[in-house]
Amino acid sequence: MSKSSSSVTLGIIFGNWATLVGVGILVVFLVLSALAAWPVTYHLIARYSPDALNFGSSNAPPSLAHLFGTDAEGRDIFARVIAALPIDIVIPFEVVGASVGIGFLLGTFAGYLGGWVEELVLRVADLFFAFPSVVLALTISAILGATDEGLRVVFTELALIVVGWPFYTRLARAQVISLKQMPFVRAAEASGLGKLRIIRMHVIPHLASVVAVYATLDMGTTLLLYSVFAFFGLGVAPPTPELGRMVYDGLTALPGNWWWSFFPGLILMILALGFSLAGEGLRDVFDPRLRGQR
Amino acid sequence: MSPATSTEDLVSAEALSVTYKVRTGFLGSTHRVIKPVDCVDLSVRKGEVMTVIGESGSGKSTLGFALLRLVKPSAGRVLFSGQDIGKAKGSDLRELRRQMQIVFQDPYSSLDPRLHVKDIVSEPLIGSGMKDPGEIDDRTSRAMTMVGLDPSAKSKYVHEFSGGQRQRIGIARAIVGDPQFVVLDEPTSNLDVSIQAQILNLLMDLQSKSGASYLFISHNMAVSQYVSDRVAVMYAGEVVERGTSEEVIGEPMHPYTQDLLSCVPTMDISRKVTDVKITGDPPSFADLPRGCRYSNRCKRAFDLCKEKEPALAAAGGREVACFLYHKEERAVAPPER
Amino acid sequence: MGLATYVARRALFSFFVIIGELLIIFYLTNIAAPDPAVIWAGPESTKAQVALVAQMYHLNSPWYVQFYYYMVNVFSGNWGISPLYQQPVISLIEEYLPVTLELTIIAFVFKIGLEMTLGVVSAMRPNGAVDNLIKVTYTTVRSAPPFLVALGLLLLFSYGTHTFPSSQPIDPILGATVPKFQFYNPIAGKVTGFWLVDNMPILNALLVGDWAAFSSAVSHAVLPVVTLILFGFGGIVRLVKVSMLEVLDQDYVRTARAKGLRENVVIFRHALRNSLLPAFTLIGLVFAGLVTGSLVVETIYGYYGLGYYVAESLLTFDTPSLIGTLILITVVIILSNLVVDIGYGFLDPRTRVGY
Amino acid sequence: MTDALRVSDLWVDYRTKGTWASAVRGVDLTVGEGEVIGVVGESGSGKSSLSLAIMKLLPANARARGRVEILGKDVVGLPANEAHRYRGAGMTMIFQEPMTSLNPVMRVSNQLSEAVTSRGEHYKLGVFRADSIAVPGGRDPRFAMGSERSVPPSKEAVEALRQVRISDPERTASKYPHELSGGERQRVMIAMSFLLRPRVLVADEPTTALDVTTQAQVLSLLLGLSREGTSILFVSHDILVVGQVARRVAVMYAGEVVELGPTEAVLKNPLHPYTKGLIGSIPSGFKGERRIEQIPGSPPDILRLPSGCRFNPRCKFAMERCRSEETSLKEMEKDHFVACHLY
Repeated sequence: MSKSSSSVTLGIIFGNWATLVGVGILVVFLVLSALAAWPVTYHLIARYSPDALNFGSSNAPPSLAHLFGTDAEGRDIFARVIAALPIDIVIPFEVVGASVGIGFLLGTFAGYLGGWVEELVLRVADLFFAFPSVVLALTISAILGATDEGLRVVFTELALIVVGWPFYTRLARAQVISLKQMPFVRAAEASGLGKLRIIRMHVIPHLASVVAVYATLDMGTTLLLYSVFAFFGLGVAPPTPELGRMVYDGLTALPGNWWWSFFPGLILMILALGFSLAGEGLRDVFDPRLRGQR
Repeated sequence: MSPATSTEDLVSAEALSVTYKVRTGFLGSTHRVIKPVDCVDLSVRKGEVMTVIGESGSGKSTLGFALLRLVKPSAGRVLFSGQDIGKAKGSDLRELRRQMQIVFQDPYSSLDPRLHVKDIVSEPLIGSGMKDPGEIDDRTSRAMTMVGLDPSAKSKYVHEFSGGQRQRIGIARAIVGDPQFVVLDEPTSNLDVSIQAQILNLLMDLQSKSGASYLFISHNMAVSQYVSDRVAVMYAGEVVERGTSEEVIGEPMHPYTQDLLSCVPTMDISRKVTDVKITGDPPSFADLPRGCRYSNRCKRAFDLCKEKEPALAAAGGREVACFLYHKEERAVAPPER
Repeated sequence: MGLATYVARRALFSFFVIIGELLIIFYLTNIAAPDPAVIWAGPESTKAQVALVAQMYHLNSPWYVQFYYYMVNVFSGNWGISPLYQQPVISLIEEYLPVTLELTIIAFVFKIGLEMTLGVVSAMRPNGAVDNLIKVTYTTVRSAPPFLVALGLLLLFSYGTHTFPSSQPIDPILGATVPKFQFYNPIAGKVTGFWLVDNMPILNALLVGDWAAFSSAVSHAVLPVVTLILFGFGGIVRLVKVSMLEVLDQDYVRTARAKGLRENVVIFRHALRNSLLPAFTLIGLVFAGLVTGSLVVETIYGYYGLGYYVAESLLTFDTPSLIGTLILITVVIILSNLVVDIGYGFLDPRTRVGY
Repeated sequence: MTDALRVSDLWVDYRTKGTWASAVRGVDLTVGEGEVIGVVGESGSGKSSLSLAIMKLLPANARARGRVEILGKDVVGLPANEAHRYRGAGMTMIFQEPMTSLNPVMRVSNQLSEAVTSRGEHYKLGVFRADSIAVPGGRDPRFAMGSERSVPPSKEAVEALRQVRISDPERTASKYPHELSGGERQRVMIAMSFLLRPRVLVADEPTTALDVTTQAQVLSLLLGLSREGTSILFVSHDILVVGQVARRVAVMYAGEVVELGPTEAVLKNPLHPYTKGLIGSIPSGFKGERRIEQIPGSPPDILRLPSGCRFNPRCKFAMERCRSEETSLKEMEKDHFVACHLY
């Protein structure tokens, strides 16, 4: 095998290490966001409180004292990034969790029961698929959020779920349809097992692994998508810090104080990368068709 | 041949039809209905092995599925010991399911890769409502022993077994509940010849010991001849000839059966199948010829064959659907296709 | 026959999609909202403005009367007045749509071409150095939020090296002097312009032959286009690579080799088309993604197109503009999906005729 | 009779789990001009690897060692980018699955015309002159990407379809493969061989996926091809099918040829216990007349081959010597070879 050593190294790193890195990133960020509830965290890690105004050191570029620099009010951006983590991490879990829940349930039953139930669910899902989902969600969120700033983030999540569930419905249904044709499911039917039992014993275990892969990958996408919502002011209400909004607010300071926007964006990227690498790793485990040839 | 057979029907299909919708047109924009099983009458007697012989697309597997209520017939009904299986519900249906089992062709896709062998084999027991774990375990072990598997392997996963052993697992699942009727859907066609021999011998032993009725679905003449008491030959969704194995395979009457048999290579290599002049391919359900469905390939077809469809009727000790043996009056009503 | 049936069914379905969307929006704006008039007038409006708006949209009438006027207005092209711009939404769309259409189509063409090429290149030597490099690149890039890529490019090439300008579709001084493209229209029987074309900065400059304006428009478009290409980058690369590897393993590729065809003939005539086919199913999604991406990209680069307009409307809760652009984008995406599906039907004979 | 194909000491190894495992172990085989030779074996016997190695179509994780000569030229040592000169008019192949062996997005006529073009190029080159480098760049507008236009099928293509007894060959030529039945597709593959007029045809289970009535037609077409001078290596798991077409039969087990001889001799008087078992396993007679023999156990995994004779764990005649000492082919009767310690 005449492969150059560097490419083999890259291959190895990307084979197993990628998954490890992804999971590592997620663990670090989850721990950080869990710790963000206590003020002591900021003193230990960032050495500043996210809300402490310090006009003496405003607009400071990144340095050892302020890793990510400071904003116009002299607030430490690193501390504010940590403070923004909990909300940015929890939202993908909530949105994807709800979408998966709805989609899994509807898709499984639609696929297994067939008939008019399937027809109805499919038509509705198709309808949602034909919408430009992100623009629709942005519009819904903006219309609902126009009146109540405090509820904006809830509306945004709802909007993301509204456009998120049809994918899982179709995924689950397609999987169930192909499983239904599998002789082992036929055999279970011939054995007199009830529909619910067949779904539980034969369908859900197969489905769960596939859905897990897509859900993990989707979390990264949802994180990025939510950051776009936040970017347009449709996230949590200020003064709670929020990565996407921090990027937007920083745009006014370009090109001088580039670090206002840059670091929150970078952190979002690393987090999304974590979800993506972990998802790819899962895919390798569960999807033999793609195994080893990413 | 086999003395254990009686003349009493265990399972019978009466005017059974199955239809499917298939998508056609640009990106599947329209539907078309095909009928892989078209008004078939068939009965399996107590304690016999009945074989349905047919080439791909003859509807033989669909027929087997319909007999077990795994696909819904569009017309006709299936009786099991006189009971209409389409009407059974609740505990009646569970009891029926226990009595009727199936072995599939593909020993890979027919066993759930995520389950232990014992969970696969015991499925029909659980399906029939058995609750006692001790009894389930006992009967699972017994079924595994009967098919030649070591019961100590019951906590393994199926991927640890070879193709032949997997097929034994599939057979163990089918016989674990002592069914009276088993459908075997080409159980050896994915296996090597030496493994096929093992499985055929096993099946024949199990059948003679249990006295159950088997419906064997096959495209292989030698295998069919070897296992069956009676044979039904299917062509394009219809039974064209039916009788004892000696009659139908020994002295075929329907031109299709004759042609089919003449194409089978045997140990006698001086008899060349390459000399057989058969034209055309098996028909597709979407495009059936008028009249007798074999008329477009039949060397002996005459005018009537291309106009009317012959009905299955007694001739030469068996039943044949061919105008060579009975004339016009035996034609079925003009097909509504 | 097959194609006509198919298009008719799709048209009917598309109609339901739009009705469904209108219902959702109507419910949100006129029924669920605590104060519909404020929604339509914008949160910054005065009491008098709100009252005027309530009268204009019949908001004091029963819901079915509101619904009647809402539907009539939508289908007669009366899409309301933007509280932010104080102009009819439809005329704003007329102004902004061509700019974005041009930008996204350019990005789309380059993106599809680039991703497909990289996918094929990756498949030639799976797990080789090039493949791994491509893999690392797209995994990283697609994890970047679109504004980060835009920001990075802006800092590097605009503020850093001053290679490309940082805002607007064209240098405003040049932009004011470029004539609009006109041609003899045989239907109207006179020389006219064509709104879609003469509002596209690059195409218009090209057609009227103004090279200064053309090069200015092109250099203004470079960074937005690159950002759009990198937005969600890699999906097609991966799909093409996987399907290429699968196709190369197929019997018909072996048949082609067994025929004695040279390797490049085998790849380009037999393997390529089949392995690009699955990617076509993603093309509609890619286009929809670019439209979304244009919101962020145009905001950051100050590229005054539809995306910029939508972003402004989002930030100021300009409801009539949002609804108008949503309907428009829905129509554009439905049409593009239809084109993609019909195209796919022609590329893959297996989907064409049923037997 | 000169040898069209000569395989000598051919090994095929696959890279699995970091080691090389051999699927074909030192096979020697010759096929005379216009001769049909059958290779019989069960799954895992190495018969498919043998055919792919002859065609130089092994997958990327496999390698071949030894010699495969087509009319005296070795192809095993050939660089990959020169192999195409030996395929086509030199040697070609038919696969088991007719459903997947034709390109789904190309019309049948164009796939057939390619064979004509390929043959033309080979003839221009002088087929086995590896020194002629210049390959004419025949650019045929029919094959440009995306322009799968319905050009009238070439006369030669239509003629070939008629030769393989396809009814209405003009219409069939302008169809796409998915519009044909399995039997029709396999006949198109054979029509392709008629157009290429190859010296050697490797047919890997060409009738396994077909119905018996179609199988009979395909077998007779293959015999027709051999009468025109093509040597055929007919690979199958079914010794009875092989018996219909082959003059000689090679029986493979665990990557080795264990018996080789004239078809009639091997069928009527099998020598190797494996061949005997294989023939005994074939069901015959009516129910209850006779019980078929069965070979116990299953074929070995190439990663864990038994020592000595590879068949010894399943053989009822196995002796001490069989477990330790490997076997080699011995000529027992004229042209009838067997690799067994019993003889």
